[in-house]
Amino acid sequence: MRFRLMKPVHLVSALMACALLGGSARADLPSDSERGAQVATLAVPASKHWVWVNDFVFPHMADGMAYLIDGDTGRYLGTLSTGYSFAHVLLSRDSKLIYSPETYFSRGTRGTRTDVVTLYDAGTLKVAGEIAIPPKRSSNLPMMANAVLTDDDRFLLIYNFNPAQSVTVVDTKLRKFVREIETPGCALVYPTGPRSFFSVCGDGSLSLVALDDAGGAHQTRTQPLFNVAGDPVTEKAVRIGDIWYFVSFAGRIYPLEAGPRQAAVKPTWWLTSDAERKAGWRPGGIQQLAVNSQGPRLYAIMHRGGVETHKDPGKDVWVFDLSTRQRVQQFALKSMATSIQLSSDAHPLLYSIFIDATDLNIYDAATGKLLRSVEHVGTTPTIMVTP
Amino acid sequence: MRFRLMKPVHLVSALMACALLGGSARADLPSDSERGAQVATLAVPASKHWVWVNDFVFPHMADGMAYLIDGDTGRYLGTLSTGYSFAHVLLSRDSKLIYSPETYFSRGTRGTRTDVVTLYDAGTLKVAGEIAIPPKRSSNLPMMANAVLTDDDRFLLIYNFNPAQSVTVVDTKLRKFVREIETPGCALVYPTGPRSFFSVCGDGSLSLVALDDAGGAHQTRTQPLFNVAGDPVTEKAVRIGDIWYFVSFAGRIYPLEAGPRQAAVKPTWWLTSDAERKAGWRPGGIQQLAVNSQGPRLYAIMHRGGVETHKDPGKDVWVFDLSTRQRVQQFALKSMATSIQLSSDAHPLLYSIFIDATDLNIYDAATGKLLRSVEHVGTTPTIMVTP
Amino acid sequence: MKWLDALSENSARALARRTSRRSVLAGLGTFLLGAAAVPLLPVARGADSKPAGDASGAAAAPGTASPKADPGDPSSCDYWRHCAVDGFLCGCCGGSQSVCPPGTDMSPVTWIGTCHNPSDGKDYVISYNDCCGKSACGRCFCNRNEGDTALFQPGQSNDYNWCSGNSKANIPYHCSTARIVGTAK
Amino acid sequence: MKWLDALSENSARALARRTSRRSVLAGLGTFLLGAAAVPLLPVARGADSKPAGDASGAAAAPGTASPKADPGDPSSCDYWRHCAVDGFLCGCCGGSQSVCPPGTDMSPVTWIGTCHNPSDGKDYVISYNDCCGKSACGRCFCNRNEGDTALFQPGQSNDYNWCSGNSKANIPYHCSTARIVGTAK
Repeated sequence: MRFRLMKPVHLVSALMACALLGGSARADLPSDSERGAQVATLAVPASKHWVWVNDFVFPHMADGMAYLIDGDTGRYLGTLSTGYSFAHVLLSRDSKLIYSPETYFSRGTRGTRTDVVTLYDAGTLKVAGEIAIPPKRSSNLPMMANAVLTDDDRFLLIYNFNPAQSVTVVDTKLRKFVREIETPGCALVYPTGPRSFFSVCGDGSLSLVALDDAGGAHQTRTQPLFNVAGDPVTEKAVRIGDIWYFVSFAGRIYPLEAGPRQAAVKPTWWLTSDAERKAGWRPGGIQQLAVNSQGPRLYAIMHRGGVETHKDPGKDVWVFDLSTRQRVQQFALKSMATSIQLSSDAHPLLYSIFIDATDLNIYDAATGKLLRSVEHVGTTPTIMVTP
Repeated sequence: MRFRLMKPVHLVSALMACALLGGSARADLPSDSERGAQVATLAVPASKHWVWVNDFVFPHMADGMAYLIDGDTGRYLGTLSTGYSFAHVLLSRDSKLIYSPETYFSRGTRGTRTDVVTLYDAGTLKVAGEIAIPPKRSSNLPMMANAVLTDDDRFLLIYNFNPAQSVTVVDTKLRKFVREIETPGCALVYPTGPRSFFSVCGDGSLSLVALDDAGGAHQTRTQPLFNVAGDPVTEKAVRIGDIWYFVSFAGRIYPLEAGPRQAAVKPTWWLTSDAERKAGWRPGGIQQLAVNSQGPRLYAIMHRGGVETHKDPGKDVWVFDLSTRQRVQQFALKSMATSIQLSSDAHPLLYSIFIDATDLNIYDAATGKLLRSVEHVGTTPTIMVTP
Repeated sequence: MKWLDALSENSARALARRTSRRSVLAGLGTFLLGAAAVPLLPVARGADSKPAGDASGAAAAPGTASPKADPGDPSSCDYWRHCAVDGFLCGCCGGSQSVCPPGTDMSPVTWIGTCHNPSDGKDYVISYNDCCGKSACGRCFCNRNEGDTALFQPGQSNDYNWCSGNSKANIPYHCSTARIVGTAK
Repeated sequence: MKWLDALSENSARALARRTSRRSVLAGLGTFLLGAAAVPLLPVARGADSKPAGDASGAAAAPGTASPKADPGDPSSCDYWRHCAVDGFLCGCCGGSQSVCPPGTDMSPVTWIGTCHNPSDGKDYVISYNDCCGKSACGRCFCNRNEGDTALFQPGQSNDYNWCSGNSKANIPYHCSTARIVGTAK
């Protein structure tokens, strides 16, 4: 349907067309350019059925990205460019801001390293602010526990590894770096309340940290609560209320009830029966568990394989009722997945993605029915974040 | 062949092993760590059979790269990380340095733009220096004429487009930016001698520039030498001595004899016969021509298609004797190619690569026989540079 | 480049094209350049961009005109306005055929084509303003090299990245729009 | 991620593994960490790196010992020293199993495995020093998750990028070596 190119001689007519625009356009389609440049904006608050797909772009880690998709329509809504060794974005509870811990080098992959928390306006996806932080944020296979907000959104906590271990505390109200909390031997960050979190230590104990208004920290070290030999737990815990659900490589659930100053493991249970374990069924993937407080339900990516496959993708999802600890549903995904996530509403969507395939699949979480697939979402999508 | 992991208890024995290393190692394989860290270096001057494959990494342009391959062995020798919208490296005639015009942003894909020429030591591939230049270098599908060295290597010339057109002049001896030469309406840079170059203007004329020791410029504008309507010439010219061989979209060769102050087109000739043109044969690709002064020979990537396919890849290579203008050879490549390059020695290798496949294929240029393929060279390889 | 695979209509042939940047700018574009890149036409309005906040959320929805008057799928390479486009279609990237995706800036420098609207039978002047400031969108690549020529004629070469030359729309190219300037009489 | 495709031995299963960073560090590694990342062992020599210029060009050639004493292809994932490696093999990137590619810096922090040399029947302590400072090499990815555990135990998790914690070997990870420390008696 392409017309011949305008030759220079056509310039005149173009100029005329433009000059006469007001008049000549009456019966025509309206001019876009008359309205000047336009840039789309997003509804605030975001729909509960929107999902952020985070991408650490493994072959070109300097160019991390995040993509926003509408689960109800499959529409691609927007992009963030998020720098080197990107983990994931964090969404403020008031829906107005997106926090993104980012790392940059003055010469792309060399030179001076600068770590920042970039604040993006949730409605415009423009940079709304930038907070300088110590250039220490951990570079690892992305985990939700790389960075978290306290339950009151006052503090942003970022796990550091250089390889000394610590936690960077950012005051989101003052928009400034507050302090660094040394957590020798303990990794990652899991919030436990308005002003508290814990890290998990190498011996299976927890470092419980309570923060005051100034970001001051009171640290408590628990007894070992997790088995580190034998069948250790993964970092890929999910949370409902006061309970963090950790899962072991073999598929044993450790419900951890944790607060500012104490923590205890509730009775454990298995995702699998003895027979299923014998048959090699175990959870796997990068974001292998997802929860929704309705029910409440826990979803797990399952596959068959040895202990060395504990991070491998799976094609099956098993669904558990957390109140009865019973499996209530099983279904096969459209394709292999390394990550799943649920929307947080009463009629949740389930999202699945595979790090080496870039189609986002969207399911009715209640039935496992595939609703739609969104093609070409990124390069190496890792973990997903929902409002 | 994997042994069990060392458990903490093994730490002791490991320490012992290390302590006893001198003694215990006598009959054993030598310790690498005893020698401390080691980093490979490259022979200087480089072999004439080495080739630099430049990659602008289209899906993640902030992470441009260049790869050095040994054509005789297929061995991958080294990597450069070269920033946003990378075009290509330039090799100094004394074989000691590699020049790389690079662009960086303070925040990866946003923030303050910084353009530099990075100097890499040819033996260590370490940064040997950096020269700040105006943040204007053109971002376009990479061309050899994006940046060139004058024949005496004294000045590095870089084409700017923002979208005003100019040429940045860098003094390689003083390692500093000297000046910017305005070239309104004229694009790219083609050296014509120790201290001169030309740009090609939109009307088919040339802007001839002669430089003095201080980088001062004397500009001469020629009459239109090239046909801009009808069958225009591409930017993908190749050079032997004083002659630049330009090729038109349809495959007509325009031998341009150019010096500091004058230029003339020698009698033109065709890569194709009337019958072949009627059959749709034409050159195509990103780096569609290659020359070797022995013979002298010109190689062209050929395919069949309409004028709109003038940048499409091809699977056939046609070889011409530049002294007789006769085609002396034809052969099929192992696979589709967007770029070819020749080594500069008397027994040249021919390299071919395709922007959407990352295997570098290496042929005996005299026979067209495939010698070897090197897998997984980059993401979107564009143009190749040989010593 | 996974996204390339699915974009290919006739694979190999299409590949070189896919690597091209920027589509054909008519003589008008040359004029813009001649004028030291100070755009003088409605397309120049890209320059005095309102703050992104001003753009309504609805702007993200394709086509404001009725589907009947503005037929076709703006996220398809076949959409009538795309007759001279070269790049990722903003309609697949969070924008639309006339609006940039959230958080990007519209380049004030643009190239222009003349496209035929099959529904009203009129020819329209279309400006293909780039949206800039984020890494490549990577979706819905659309390109044709008809009429494309060498970098010597920037106004008619699709190998340039037009996200250049102003502080807001810096070099990182994200996607391309296809905005109606007016009818071409 | 083209390079992934060819690296796949059992495709899907292998894929998650390919995304892992860093292989198993023995208790020794934990010790290094405990010591505030001041390496105390021969592997620490990575810290006092000679200027790259000192390394002989020959260093780029695989294996200095006779092929008989040090059997196998250093650019193969099956090579005996790679029993605990996780990353791009430097032998495919311009270095070797014991030498970093030109222009990179060897990370002084490292993880260690014990590998069995089939030719002399001895077990060797192998340190998998990373080479850092350029974008990923992207060739000859080799990884096993046997013995891998969570990030809670850095010394035994292969999901960390170990190109960290010193000014020379900054975070950009390029490839991994497999260097002999000595025999494990």
